Formats: sequence, structure tokens, C-alpha cells
Amino acid sequence: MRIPFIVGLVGLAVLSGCGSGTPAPSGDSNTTTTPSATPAAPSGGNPSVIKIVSSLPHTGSANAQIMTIVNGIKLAIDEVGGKVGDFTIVYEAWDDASPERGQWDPAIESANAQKAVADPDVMAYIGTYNSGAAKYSMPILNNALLLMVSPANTWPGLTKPGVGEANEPMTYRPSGKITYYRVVPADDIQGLVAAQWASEMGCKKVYVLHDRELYGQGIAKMFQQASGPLGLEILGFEGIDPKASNYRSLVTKIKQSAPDLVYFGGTTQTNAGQLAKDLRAGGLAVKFMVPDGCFEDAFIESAGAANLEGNTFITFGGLPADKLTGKGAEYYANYKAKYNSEPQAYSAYGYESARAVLEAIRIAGKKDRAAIAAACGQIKDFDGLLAKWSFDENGDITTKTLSGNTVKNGKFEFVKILGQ
Amino acid sequence: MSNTEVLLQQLIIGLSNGMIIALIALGYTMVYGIVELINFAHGDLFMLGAFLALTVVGALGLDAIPEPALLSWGFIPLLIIVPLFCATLNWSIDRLAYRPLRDAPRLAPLVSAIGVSFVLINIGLFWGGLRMDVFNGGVAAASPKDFPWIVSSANLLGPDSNIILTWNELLVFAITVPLMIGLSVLVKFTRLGKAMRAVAQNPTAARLMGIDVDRVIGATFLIGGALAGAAAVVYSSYNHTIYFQMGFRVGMDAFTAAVLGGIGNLPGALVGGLVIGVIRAMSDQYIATEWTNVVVFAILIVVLTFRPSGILGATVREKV
Amino acid sequence: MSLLHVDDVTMQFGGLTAVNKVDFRVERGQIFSVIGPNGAGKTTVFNAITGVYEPTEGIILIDGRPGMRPVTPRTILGIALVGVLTAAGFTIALNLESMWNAAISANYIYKQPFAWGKAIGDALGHLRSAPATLTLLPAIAGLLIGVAGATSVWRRSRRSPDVVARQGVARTFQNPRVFHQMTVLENVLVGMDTKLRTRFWHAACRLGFKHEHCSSVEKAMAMLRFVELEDEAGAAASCLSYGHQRRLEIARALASEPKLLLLDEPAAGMNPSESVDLMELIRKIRDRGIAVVLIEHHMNLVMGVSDRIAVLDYGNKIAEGTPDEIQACPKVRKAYLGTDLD
Amino acid sequence: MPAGGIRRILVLRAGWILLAIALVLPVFDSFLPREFQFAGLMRPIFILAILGLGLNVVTGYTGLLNLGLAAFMAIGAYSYGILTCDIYPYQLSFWTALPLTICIGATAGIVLGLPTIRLRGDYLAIVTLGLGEIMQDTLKNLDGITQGTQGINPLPAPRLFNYQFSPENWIPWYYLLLAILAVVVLFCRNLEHSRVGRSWIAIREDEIAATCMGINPVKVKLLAFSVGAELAAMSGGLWAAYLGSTGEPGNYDFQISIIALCMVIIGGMGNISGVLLGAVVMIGFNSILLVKVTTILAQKGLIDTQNVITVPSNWKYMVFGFALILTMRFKPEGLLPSRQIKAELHEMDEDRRALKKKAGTK
Amino acid sequence: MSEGPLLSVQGIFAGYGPIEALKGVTLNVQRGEIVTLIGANGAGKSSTLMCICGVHRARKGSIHFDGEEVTDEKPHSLVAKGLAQVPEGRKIFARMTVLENLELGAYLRKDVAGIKSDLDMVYTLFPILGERRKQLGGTLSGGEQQMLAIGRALMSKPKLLLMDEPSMGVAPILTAKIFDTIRELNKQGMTILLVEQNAHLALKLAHRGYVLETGEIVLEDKASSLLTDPRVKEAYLGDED
Repeated sequence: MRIPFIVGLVGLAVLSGCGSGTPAPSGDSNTTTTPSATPAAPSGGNPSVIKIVSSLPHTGSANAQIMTIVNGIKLAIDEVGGKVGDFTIVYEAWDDASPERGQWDPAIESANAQKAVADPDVMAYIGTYNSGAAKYSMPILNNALLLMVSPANTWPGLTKPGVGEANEPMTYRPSGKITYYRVVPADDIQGLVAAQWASEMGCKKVYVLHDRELYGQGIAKMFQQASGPLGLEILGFEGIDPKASNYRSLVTKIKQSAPDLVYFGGTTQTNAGQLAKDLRAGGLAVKFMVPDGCFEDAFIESAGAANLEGNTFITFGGLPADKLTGKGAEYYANYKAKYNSEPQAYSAYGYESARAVLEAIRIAGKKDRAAIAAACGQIKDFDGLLAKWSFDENGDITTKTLSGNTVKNGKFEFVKILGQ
Repeated sequence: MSNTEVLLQQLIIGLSNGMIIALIALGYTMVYGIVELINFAHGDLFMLGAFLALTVVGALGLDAIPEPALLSWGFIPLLIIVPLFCATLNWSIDRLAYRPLRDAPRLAPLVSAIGVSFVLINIGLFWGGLRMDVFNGGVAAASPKDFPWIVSSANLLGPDSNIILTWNELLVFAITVPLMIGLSVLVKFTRLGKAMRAVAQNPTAARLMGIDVDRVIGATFLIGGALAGAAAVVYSSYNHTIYFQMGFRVGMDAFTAAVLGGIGNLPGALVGGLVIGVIRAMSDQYIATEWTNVVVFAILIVVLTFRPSGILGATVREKV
Repeated sequence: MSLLHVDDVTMQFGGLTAVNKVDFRVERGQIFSVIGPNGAGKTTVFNAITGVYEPTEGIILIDGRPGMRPVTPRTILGIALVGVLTAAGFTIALNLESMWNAAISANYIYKQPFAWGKAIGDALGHLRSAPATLTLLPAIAGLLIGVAGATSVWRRSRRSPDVVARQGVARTFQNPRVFHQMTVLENVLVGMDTKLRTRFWHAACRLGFKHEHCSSVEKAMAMLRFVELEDEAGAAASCLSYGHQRRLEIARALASEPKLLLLDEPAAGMNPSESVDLMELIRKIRDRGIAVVLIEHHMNLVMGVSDRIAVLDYGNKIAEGTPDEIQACPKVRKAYLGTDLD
Repeated sequence: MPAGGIRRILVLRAGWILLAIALVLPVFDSFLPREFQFAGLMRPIFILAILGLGLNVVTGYTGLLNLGLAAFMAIGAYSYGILTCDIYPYQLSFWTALPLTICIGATAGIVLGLPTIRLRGDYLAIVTLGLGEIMQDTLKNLDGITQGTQGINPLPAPRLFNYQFSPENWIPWYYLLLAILAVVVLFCRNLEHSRVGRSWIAIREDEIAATCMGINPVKVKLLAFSVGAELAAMSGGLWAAYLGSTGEPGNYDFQISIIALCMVIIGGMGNISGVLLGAVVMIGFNSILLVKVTTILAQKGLIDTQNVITVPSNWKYMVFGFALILTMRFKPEGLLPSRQIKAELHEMDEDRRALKKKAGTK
Repeated sequence: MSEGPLLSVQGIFAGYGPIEALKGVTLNVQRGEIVTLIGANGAGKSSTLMCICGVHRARKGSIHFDGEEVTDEKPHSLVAKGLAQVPEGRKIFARMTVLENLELGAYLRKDVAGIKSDLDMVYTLFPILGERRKQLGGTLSGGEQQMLAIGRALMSKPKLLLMDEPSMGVAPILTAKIFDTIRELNKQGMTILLVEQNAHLALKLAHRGYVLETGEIVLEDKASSLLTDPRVKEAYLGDED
């Protein structure tokens, strides 16, 4: 009785590695790889197949958003018929979240990066969703000169020197080459634009809150830094507990200092909805501004449309899907036709990053990691969703189009284009 | 706002939050008192109660009422259905996951409770994916859900008052206080209450008195579950946001309250809950929001240094 | 000086007096019995002697010393140290971030050499210039909480059985309390704990560990032989019968080489012939120079083995004397033995 | 009883069997088709097994329920990060920083244990649980020191003689971590069979009886608590070195403590081989099996993005939860029988050897 | 009501884990008699009682009570059928008052008047309990607790009273009093199964006796015969006289 049980469980754990299915084409074992300054890409694989993988958190709270990003990527690949030149493009969506985290997991993200490096067919890595996750995979992928394009990372330090920590971004580029690109404007731009917008609306005194997460705290700091020169008075800068059941005490404290606007650097998942509600319930009828982490339907759902109506402002590093023109409008129509649903905010960036990858493969014209990564940097005046864009010397997209949105009748409503 | 007004307002907020915490803490403390199990699943049971409450609100169309009356009639079905559901669920969990482990090593039911907690969290996730309007068609299953106002949010002290006191706060007290009194009466004076105390003190002797111990423990889980259900209704209508992972934090606050007051002690749970609620409010106001959790636990540690059995807990003298 | 002094000891539990002004003395090498009806407070007296309970009033001296941690300069120093450390901890905790900024962030330039001296100076300078609310206030609060907390914690653990045990008092329990998950041999080795010198790192790295281990195992085996349990040495203690568990408890207690051994109803659950063996064992223990205090209901055993007997009733000592005196005492006969001793 | 022999070997020699399997695993693994290779994923198991062994000292041996072990892991990771990262002036190497990390962990264990260690069972549980939660808050709030949610990176990988470990090549990592784990196992085993381990177990079994034998319960518990903290800090430091980053403070949350607790209890309380097996089962299940299943299902296209129920990763909690419940239902004392069974088999090898030696000399 | 013994135990086996505590115990108790079960500690006396009252489950064998098979019944239904036990070590609810303890004895009864009169009966039997009815059970002395335990068992109006070591740890003077009470109860018609360490006292009191050794009944006879049986004398009575 005892033995079969133990053996069974151990067997289960062992078998987990074996799984079932057809064996993949065999190649050299990666056990022979020797570490050296120059990357040694694993050889083998199928010469006519190029694999693109994405590493995004499929579990947990961001799931709905992620699914539309994956759909966006698939849409871009389908549009080229799954082929670039002679190469067949294969796409795999990897998950970098774990069940016990409920969000991205550092161990899994770095395992994903290592897995991608070890697979000779993988030529591009789309991800990550969270800037924190990118910090794990970037050095690993960079060392292998594997192209990485992020549809959602906004932490400025990932690409821009002098904004983040002292050792950023060099620390993510052990090979010295740039292999990481992103198709979204970074938070320093969004923070600045948000502060400008607040000032334009006539606000003088601002209370800044953040969720003490990488994204939220970062953007709140950018907002704070931009406020000074614009003459906005910062009444307070405080981190909230995203798991608290309500913020009424905090709202009472804010009320005492009588601000014109409350800025919250945070996301739907870090309780932006609850904060909005408590501001209203606490009788604080001020403007409430949030960044693009809240630019998803879930924000309105969780805050209750009535609590946001009219005095909530959301900045977003792009245009809402239905405001797109040209190439963007085409994407929007195709997406709706194919998936029979509305894309969420970041879906367009999933689509855009996949297109950037395909373009890089086209320019390189061969199945070679270093060549493809270098080719991506050469993308210039690309016909993007918003406008023509290029990658700058840091790997950042050149478009700086942001939109200001508000909530009307329970839906996001586009107000104006910011930062132009 | 004057400083006195701020203090008063924070007291109101702290006591309301504390009452809700206390209501959940009662569930912990009752179960702990009788089977010495930290019921990790209790917070998640509470979470499912909140999801059921939202489902009922959706099914009854309560969310469609634009400006709710003083006390919406919808409250009554909520207060019946949700506790009933939580009580049944809690009882079933005990029956299936804990009862077989009564004679097992002490930590086995604890791990089982953690397992149950995971299962409940997962059910909560799926529940959030229900294709109902209140769940927004289930597209974003994991996102926080808005719980509509079913009680008037008008300020009872008049629209110009700086201090806000609404039916929501009063309702917290109006539901919690009678429940606590009722519970004390039940434990002190009824036949079931006596049986519960007997089982807590000496299960074997209780058995020899003709008390069906399993049934009494089941009844304790039933009552604890019902309290969690009531707390879920009160919490949802007071805070208006529910999400599938909220059980852990709320449960931890409640368990801290139970320990602070002295675990196994019913008035202790109330005192612990109120103390924690008020400390939270005061720390938010006078220290800093980001340090509030640290302040709460620092105070817990200091209190336990001086009173190792909690504020109202009796010193247990081990029989040698 | 007697080995054990129990002077006017009173124990109260929540208003109920379990033991009321009990006093007796036990001399070296004596077998002393405490008898009395259940609930008369015999076990409570044992618990007071061994430090499990703290007597409400009265003095207990073992070899002339009270069975609790003494207030030494070290204790006071320790409490003061905790206070000072808490004060320092509070102050530093409140200023940690700004001190770090002043010392490290301000002085360290990425990948440049770092001036440690200046950094420390800056940190202290920062602390000196900080407002009193951030330095003095937490320091005073920390000192108060630290000293009060340490005193409260120390006071609670002042009278602890381990202090008494280290003074040479060992005991057994009314219901045998052996360590079930250990082997019989390990149980005895636990009893020897106070005599062993192995330190943590020695144990972890097995430095000079073998020698002591072997000699202690040898001693433990001798103890087991003494109580005739050596055949069970490798068995799990939980597998022993009730009577064997009692003997194991005695072996474990003897392993600590006590001056005084307290036996709490050692014959409970034994039949008359086993009781006779036990009587023999108790005498053998006495012959090793160990004084024995006995709680027992088996009158034959008590009368046969004791040098002196004290009788408790409702927490009061009603008589003390030799077995013959006790049997003759009318008060005892009335309260305890019953008028016809059959 | 023919199965008795096998059972006996399994019980008594489980540690050696596991070690032998672990040594040859990379070789075996290299024969598997690439997409089914898993030995590289074993490294987190080694690191978390150290955490499990730490908890085994606190909870398994001494019986103190510590639900906040993640706090000490965080202390370890951040100490290692601050001591090694080049944005701080310390910049120590792996081999200096790791022992320092361990010392910091042990000190933290003593400081935090001092006021709380006397609390009885479940009070200690809630205090440690709270500790685990506020440690995340503290690390986030002190962002001037810890970089808050940025995490400290990059952290240098160890260098052994002239060999530089790197994330791309997992084999040296595998053996390094295996070697460290083996040392920790040896350390725990030595303690278990010494005076120290005996006093821990005695305190767990019967605190009053143990104290009456002269064991100072506070000292003994505090020692166990700080050894647990020390091992947790060690695993935190290794974790940070392995990932090259401390990660966010939020990564060291209750889930980590729970996984450690489940390892200890599912494996078998107070039994080193049990904890190792528990680590293999828990982490293997969690980070290898579930991940592989999800990938396979995703490849088969069985995922409907619009329906929460059809996404396999959404079932992870459910599977995990039921696995815990069912294991407790059918093997409440853990997968590997504990010391108790060993004792019943009359095989406390340590004492027995000593006994034999005595018999020989006489 | 059926004829035959009130309680009949047929060849029960029981144990804890691998240890077999009972190996085929068979005994009968007729209405109105006092039967005693004597034996050394660990012989299985308490295990037998625990099996009879359903707290412990028998692996094999059958138990009949009042003509009904009750082998697999739960303790509470056995109490309802008229079986009460005075457990070893008394097992008083220490943090409840004497009155509450007695009320719990009548937990399954619904007849308010009957409970009232039985309460008076217990108070007359043990006047000290009446005096201390508001006191917490834990504050009573050992002998008083034993009385409370007996009183509590009587409150369920049992047909058969199982008593486990009523003399254990009680002063000799109180032992005599308690045994007098048992005799008195029996005279009023109560059937009693008494498990006792003190074989001498027990055999003097009982009508019949069984001797239990390592889980088996080795002797069964009239109590008076057992008292003079040389084997019993040697093993259990020793030099008591």
C-alpha cells in the first residue's frame, strides 16, 4: 500500500518531465555548451522554420488583457500567411505566471528565457508584459543575442540611461549590443504628459498616490518630477496597500489637505477601482487621474461607472482602437472580424510588436539570431498603427502619441491627443 | 476639516471596519476553540459569500436601482441566502476535508485547510467568469468586481457636514451587534451552546454524555460559516469591491484580531477586531498608509510580549 | 542544612487555595512520602518545587538556594542591554532610510571607490542633526518598551523547571510523560542533557562529538540496566507498556544525576508484586545517595519504604512523622485512612 | 513480509537513493528529447529544499509553527543583493556574501524571535505570519535602500577558481546547488542526532517534561528559530544569485512559506529525506508538471480565450488544492514515514553504531 | 422487554494501531447485578469499557444491549438507550459549573420534570454537590469530582452504569463512601459494571466478577468465589489483608 503510493508520486514528478507526444528533432545536447563572451547559439532545429515565442502572464488578473495581446500577435502572423520569405513562422504563447503567485513569476520568466535560448528555432521573444519580469529575461536573451520585443514594458530604465538606477540599462546588455526593443512609449513620457494635462485643466494642488509596485510607483514618481517645473503643488506622495479593503481613512486625510486632483499611479489590479469609489464615498469631489494601467474595461467594471463618470482621467500611450486611422483602422476591423470581440488597449501593441519582429526577420533574410536582432534596430519609418515610426538608438519607439481619455456613460471616451 | 472632526471621522471608519473584521474573527475563534484548527479556508469562504451576494444582487436586479432607498428591501434576501450558503459550504468542507483528520497529526488538518483555501480561490476565479451582467459577462474573471450601492449613500449628518455617517456605517453596527449578542446568548445558555463548550473542554467526556461530537463540531462550522456569510454581505455593501483573492488579507486581519483578543474567546474577537480597525484608521491618518500593516503587527507583538494570551485571553495553566 | 526546604508555601489558582502554608524538610538520603486524598494538593506541591508553578507565597530552597533564576548583575545588565538595543533599534529604524541616503547614496558614485570613513561620519552627523522627535523620542520609547518588555518576559520565565533541574532535582509524572517519538535510549540521553558539553557548532560539524556521544550512550545503557530496560533500548518509547514507561521515566530522571528525585505516584496501576519490586528500586536509588520524595496511594508501599511521611488534606498539612506515628495519628485516620484500615 | 525489505531500504536509505538519482539525472536527462528535458528545472527544487529543511528544524523538530519563513528568505535575498550588487559600495563575491547572508539571517531570527518565542503554538503562528507580510511592506517602503519594487539586479553569479557560472549553462549550477544542498543535509542530520537535535525533539514532544530534565526551552527554541532563519536566508541568497536579481519584495510572500510548510508536512515532519521528497513532489508538481501540461494543452489548441474555465492555467489552484487535501486524507503523516517508524524498525543507526562499538571494546 | 442479560459482549477484538488490546472478550451483565472486571493495568479493562460505550470501535465480535445489537452504534445513541459511564479520571468539564455539568448529563433527555427530580435525587445522594452547584467543576476536590462524575452519569437515567476505576486516586476514606453509594444505587435497582484496580474492594462489593489478563478473560465466577481463588489471591489481592 505504502510503496506503490510513494513510487507513484515520485513517478508522477519524474514523468512530468517526459510527458507524451512525438519526440522533437534531436540536436546537440545543450550540456556541452561552454560559456564564453561570444554567444554560442544551439545548432540544429529545422532550417526552414522560425519560431516566435511570447512570454506573458496568462494566469490571474491580467488574463483578459493578455489574451487580446496574444490574439494581436496571431493576427499579425496570419496577415503574412505565416511565412516570411522561405521561412515558416511558428508561434508559441508561453506563460510566465505561476498559480501560487497569481501573476508573473521570476523563476518561470527566467526559465522561459533560458528555454528560448536553448531552442535553436526560436528567433524572437515577444514579452514581457511586466517591466519587472523583463529584468530577468533581458540579460539572458541579450547574451544569446536573441531579439526581444516588448508590447507593454514601460519602465524607462530598461532602455534609457540616466532615468532609472545607476547601472541601468547597461546591466541588461551584457553582450554590449542592443537586442531589446519596445513598441510602447515609456513612463517618463506618460508621466510628463499627464502632469501637463493636469496643469492644462487648471489644477494647482495635487495629491499623488501609488501602489508601491514597479509600474505604479515609477509612473507616480515621473508624474511628481514633471509637476515641479509646471507649477503644480504636490500635497502628498504616498503609497497605498493594494490589498486593503478600503481607503476611507486615507481619503479623510487627503480631504483635509483639499487638493484639486488626485493622481494614482497604479492599475486596476492594485485597487484603483476601490480608491475611486472611496474618494466619492468620502465626499471628495475632485478630479482623479490614472495612467494606462487602468485603461481597460475591467477598471470601469470594478470602480462602478457612476463613480468615474465625468471626473476621471486616464492617459494611455496610444490611441483607443476605434480612434485609429489608416493601418490602425484596418487592424481594428480585422481583429473584430476574426475574434468577434473588442480588442483591449494593449492588443494593438501585441500586434505591432509581432509586425516589428516579422519585419526584422524580413530585413535579415536569414535564420540567424544576431542578424535578426540587429535588423530590428534598422527598422525605419515603419508604417505603424499610429503613424510612421522608427526605433531610436536605445531601442525605444519614436512615436510619442498619447491620448487623454475620460469616462462617459460607463465607457471610455477619447478626449484629446496629448504630448504632440 | 478641523482636527476633532478628522479624529471623529477616523473613529467612525475604524470602528466600522473593525466590526466587520470582528464578525469574521468570530468564525476563526469558534472553530479554533472547538477543534484547535486555524481554518485557513475561512477567509476564502467569506470571499465566496461575497460572490454569491453579488450574484443575487444581479439576479434580483438590485444593481439597476439608480438611487437606493434608505434600506433597500434587497438586503433581506441577501442576509438569508448568503449566510445559508456559507454555512452549508463550511459544514460540507468540515465533513469532507477536516472530519476524516480528527485523529491525524495536528498539522494535517491545517494543510488540508490550505488546500481547501486554494480550491475555494479557484472557484472564486471561475465564479467571476460567470456570464452575468454584474460580472460584466465574465470577460475579466480575475478583475475586481463592483458591488453596487444597495443602501443609500446620503450623509445622515446633512449634506454640508464634514463628517460622513451614512446608513452604510449604521448597517454594519445594526447587523453585527445583534449577531454578536445572539451568539453569546447561544453559547452561554442554549443546549447546543453547552454542548459546544463541553466538546471544546473534553471531547471524550462529551461523547459519554450522549453528545454527538461530530454533529456539534458540524454545528460550529455551520454557525461560523453563517457569520462569514453575514460578514460577506456587510463587507460587500460597505466596501463595494470584491475580488477572488480578497479572502487572504481579510482573513489575516480577522485572525490577527482573534489572536490579539485571545483566541477561543468570543468577546476577545470583538475587542481585537475593533482595536485593529481603529489602529488602522489612526495609522493611515497620523503615520502613513504604507506603514499601517507594520504598525498593526508591531502593536500585536508588543501586546503579546506583555500579555502572551492576548487582551482577554486567560492564561492557560497546563495540567501536569 | 536540609536538602529541600518547603516553607509556608501557598498556591492559589483564581481564588481557590490549592495548597495552604505547607512546610516540610527533606534531608539527604531520605525517603520522604507525601500522602493525602486526591485534590489535596500533593502534585501541586511537586509542581511548585520543580518550578512548573510559581507559589503564591512561601519559600522553597534546594540545598539552600531558591529554585529560580537569580538576579545577578548579568541579568540587570542583560535587561539594560535589551533596553538600549531596542532604543537604538527604534531610532535607527526611524532614520534608517535617511541615514542610508546620507552615508551610502550620497557618497557612492557608481563603480567609483568608496570612502568608508566619510560615510560613517556622515551617517552619525545626519543622526545628530535630525529633529528630536525622530531621535530622542523613539529612543526613550524604545528604552521604556525594551526594559519593560524584557523585565516582563524575564519575570515570567524566572521560575522555570530547567533552573530547578539544573540544581539537581529530577521528577517523574503522574501519567508517564516519555518522549514518544524517540527511542528508549534517546529518552535517557535527553535526561543527561545538562551533563553534556557538546556545543551547537560541534554538534553540527561533529567536532569532538564522537567521544562524548559514546560515553553518554554507555552511561545511558547503565541507567537502563539499573531499571532493567536495556533490552528495549532501541525500541520506540511509545511501544513500551505503561509499567515500562514508568521505569523509563525513572531512568531518565536518574540520568541527570540528581540530588533529589520526586516520584509522582510511581506505583499507580501496578499490582502488589510489581509494587514490591518498585519498593526495592526506590531503596536502591536511596542507596545511591539520592533523596526521594514520593507521592503515593499504596499504603503498603508508603509505609514500607518511607523514612518520613507528610499528610496533606484540602491543601493543609495535617500531620508529619515516621510511618508508625502517622498510622497512629487519629487525625490522619479520620481524614484519610478511614477508621477501619481493614 | 516480503515488501518489508524494500520498505525498510526505502525508509532508511531514502537520502542516499535521492542523492544517487540526483547525481545521474543530468545524464539521463540529456537522452530525452529536448522539449521534455526537465533536469534544468530542478534547480529551484534544490534551493527551496534548503528552505524546507530550515522549516523542518523549526516546525518538524521543534514543533514551532512558523508561517513567515518567507520573511527570512527575503532578508537573505536582499542581504545578498545589497552585499554583491555594483550599485552599492560593498560588492562582495558570492563566497563571502553567502556566509554573511547566513549570519544576517541568524541574527534576524534571534532578534525577531526574542520577544515572540515564548508564545504558545498558534500565537506564534500568527506573529510569524504577520512577520512574513510586513517584511514585504518594509522592503517596499525602504526603497531608498532596497530599490523598493525595482529589485536589486544584476547580481553576480558565483565564480569557482577560474570558472564563471552563467545562466545559460545550467549543469554547473545544478551540481553547485546539489553540493550546497548536500552540505545542508549533512548539517541537519548531524544536528538531529546530537544533543541539540534531541533537545529540539524533546521540546516538541513534551515541553514540560523536557524542561523538567533541565532543558532551557527558550534557548532551545530560539536556537531552532534562528537555525531555521539562517537556512531560509541561505536559500534566499542562493535564489537571488541563481536568478541574478532579488526580485520584488512581493515575491517573498505567504505562498513561499506555505510551499515550504507543505513540503515538510507532505514529505513527513521531522524527517530529512521526507522533506527532500516533499520538495521534489511539491516543486516538481508546481513548476514542472503543471507547466508542461499547460504547454502541451496550449499546443493542442484546447484553450478558448473568452472562457475562463477552458484556460488550463486557471485550474492550477484547483489541482494544487485537491492534491493537498487528498494527500492529507490518505497519508496524513506524510509520504515518507517519520522517525517514529524508524524507531519501530529498531534502526537508530547512530546510537546502534555507538552501541556496537561499546560491545566490541568490552 | 426481552429476557436475557442486559448487556452481552461476545468475543470482541479491538486495538490501537498494530497493538491488539482485546483478544476475544466475552462477558454478560444480568439485570440488577453488580459485575466487576478486574485485572492489571494494561490488561484491557478500560478498552473493554470504551468498546461497550462505542467510543472505541470493536474490530470483531458483537455487543448486545437490552436485547438489541449495538456493536456499531455511536456513543450518543447508546446513551439514549440507557448506557452511562463514569469515566476513568472523572473527566469533569472543569470550566463549567457543577449544575451545568449535571445538566449535560441529562443532555439527551427532554422531560423537564424528570430532570428536575433526578437533579434533586443527585443532590440528596451527594449533598456537597448541591452546596457547590454554582462552583466551577475544576475547583472541586478529587473526591467531589468523582461524586460529580457519578451524579452526572446518573442524570441520563441509565439502565446500566459503567464505572471505570472510581477509587483511583481517591483517599481510602472516600473510596469507602463511594463504594457505599454504589451499593445503595444497586439496591435501588441499578445494574452496574465496575472496572476496578482495587480487586479486594471490588470483589467484596460485586455479585460476580471477571478477571482480565492481556486482553482475554481468564476467570469468571461469583465474586465470593473469586475472593478465595488462590490464583486471584496471588496475582491481585497480594498481601492486602
